[in-house]
Amino acid sequence: MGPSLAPASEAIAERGTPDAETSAAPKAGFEVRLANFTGPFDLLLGLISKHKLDITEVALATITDEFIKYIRRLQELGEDWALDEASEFLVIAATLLDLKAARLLPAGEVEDAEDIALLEARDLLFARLLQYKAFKQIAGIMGETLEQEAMRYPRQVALEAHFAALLPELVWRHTPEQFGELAAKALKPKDSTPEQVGLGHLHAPPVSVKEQAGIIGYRLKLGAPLSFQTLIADAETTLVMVARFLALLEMFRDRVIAFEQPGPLAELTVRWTGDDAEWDSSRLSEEYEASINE
Amino acid sequence: MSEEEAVQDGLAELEALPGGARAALEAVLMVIDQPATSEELAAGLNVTVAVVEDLLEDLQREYSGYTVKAPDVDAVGFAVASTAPRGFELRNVAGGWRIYSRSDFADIVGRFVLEGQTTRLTQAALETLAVIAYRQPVSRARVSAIRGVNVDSVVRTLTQRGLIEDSGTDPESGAVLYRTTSYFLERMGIGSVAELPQLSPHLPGLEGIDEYYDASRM
Amino acid sequence: MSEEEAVQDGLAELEALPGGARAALEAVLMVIDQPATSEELAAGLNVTVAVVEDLLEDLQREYSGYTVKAPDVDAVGFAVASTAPRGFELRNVAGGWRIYSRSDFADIVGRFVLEGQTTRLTQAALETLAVIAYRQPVSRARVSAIRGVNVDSVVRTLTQRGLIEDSGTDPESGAVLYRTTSYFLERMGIGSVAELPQLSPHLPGLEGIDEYYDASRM
Repeated sequence: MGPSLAPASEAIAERGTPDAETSAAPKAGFEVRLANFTGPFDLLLGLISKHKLDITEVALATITDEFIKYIRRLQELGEDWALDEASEFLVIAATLLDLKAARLLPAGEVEDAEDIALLEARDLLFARLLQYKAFKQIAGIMGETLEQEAMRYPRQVALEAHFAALLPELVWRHTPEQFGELAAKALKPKDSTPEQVGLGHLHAPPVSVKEQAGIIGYRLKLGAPLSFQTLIADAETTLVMVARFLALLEMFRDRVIAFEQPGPLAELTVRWTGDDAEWDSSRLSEEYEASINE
Repeated sequence: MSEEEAVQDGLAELEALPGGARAALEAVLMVIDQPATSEELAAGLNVTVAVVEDLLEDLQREYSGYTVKAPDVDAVGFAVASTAPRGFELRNVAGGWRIYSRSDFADIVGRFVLEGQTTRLTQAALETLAVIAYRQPVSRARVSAIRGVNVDSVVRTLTQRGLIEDSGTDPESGAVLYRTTSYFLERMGIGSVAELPQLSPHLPGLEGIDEYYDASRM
Repeated sequence: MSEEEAVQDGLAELEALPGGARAALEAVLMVIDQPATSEELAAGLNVTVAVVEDLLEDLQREYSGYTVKAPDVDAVGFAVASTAPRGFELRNVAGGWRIYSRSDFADIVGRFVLEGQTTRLTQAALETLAVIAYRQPVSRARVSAIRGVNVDSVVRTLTQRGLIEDSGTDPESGAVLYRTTSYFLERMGIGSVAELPQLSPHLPGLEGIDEYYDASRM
């Protein structure tokens, strides 16, 4: 999510007057408060309180249609939603629909995995909704406190001149150039603090099949047949092992090696059969490069 | 001279001044521009923390309009009787003491002090601030999961307002963690986040919700 | 209602507040940074200049430790008796009124002030100064937006250090604008801000930086 998407959530929140407690939701209906909800949970709570319902599955089933109607209306109004925000609403709408469809009456035994998943989805939704409700109430209290406190003004007057004069002379070590550099750094638009957690570390570094084929080829060309075990003995990761296996398949197709295996699950021995001078691992097909590296 | 004696001396010295130690403390309170702890005040006045804290409470009561007669300072010959509250109050906020105008005069004072007053926070900002206050240190992703919406821009606004700040990164995910600032405590008029209203009464039977969340969302 | 009556009403209104008009005046005096004239105070309190001047003298005497009994405010039922001077005093300097720490305590206050001071600017202060130097005249809100954090207290420090100063208010927002001082130029060893090094032109969109911030944050 780039910074360009971000302001929309604020815009939605700020367009209307901040709504007070949901429990005191105005009778006017949710149409007039279209833009006042600060998120899907807020909307859901708003709808539940509008119908004076408890937060139960009945409530969820009852308001599902309204929730979805709300999203449609926003679309019709041409509300320019940030993608990630819309998706939050949609995820919840989808969950609501699921719950409604299932009628959620676990009257008998829970029968299959799907039912269990649905129950979990319902419980999770309730839990999140209740937690959000608690924070919303707390936010209301905090808002009142902040407002009360804003009525007190702290004394923060500038130091009287004769005390200011006592202050030790500042140590100043910056040349204009250094100061300029400092300014450049301070004025540079912040790379708006990483918007997402890097996933790079979750992927193993790329392993090239060609490279591994080169290694295998070099070893086999020395003459002696080698067992597959020997060929992968120095592989540091599973990925390297897989790459070497794929390389062997490739090389077999190129008819530069031959396999020998006395019986099922017995040791696999690999022997060089190719022309030493002509074969080069770079001639291998590209087939595996893409899939292994990405 | 032992340290104790030195501090005694410090008090004696102050009491010799017109108005005594109380007035000296008041004089210092006049020049601080952010809350000062009783330790800082004690060090500045060269008296013990206990003495300063007595004096602070004494002043606090007096400003609020109670009749005060401080026994310690009686010795140097003055008595204070005040029945009307002053226009200002002394408060212990965000871990420090500071003078504030009394809230009764907010409208009048507001005509003179244009700056420093923050505009009202939006509902979105308040909710985000609440989640951060109770879950700190916390990542944006986590706050976002609780609120159900993206909170990036609201977090930026709150940071700019000085209400929250970066408190390092999560060792596991590398995500930036946020916490509330002492300015937040000041604006809330409390000494520490422990003084925030309890969340549990608003969260019936959801003690285990954190784990639930963490397992399923994060 | 004549103007006289309106002003009378203003006084009645103030007297209804806890501590009355005196406390209201005190509240204002305690938090204003710049000395205020009796005219300004009268206008803010919605009373006549004569009333404000009476109250000012009354407070001044009280702070200095005389026994005071204000006849005007007696009506609403409070009496003030104070024999010890306070740690602060109300002074009329260059036509304006402001509360200062009492000069008797100058040594103690001076010691306290020095204790918390360092001789170096923090990184935050330096960066804020840099932004102000290159963007002057500029409001705190603007600097805050550029730096992404609240800069109120840093700006106060820089002002106190004489490196920046108030340069009037923004006609649109009414916010105070800041600029660097000649002391700043002196410390930098340059003759004018034009001599500050040019910011490297390849710095991404320094020209467009205003739009960047305005669009996304303000």
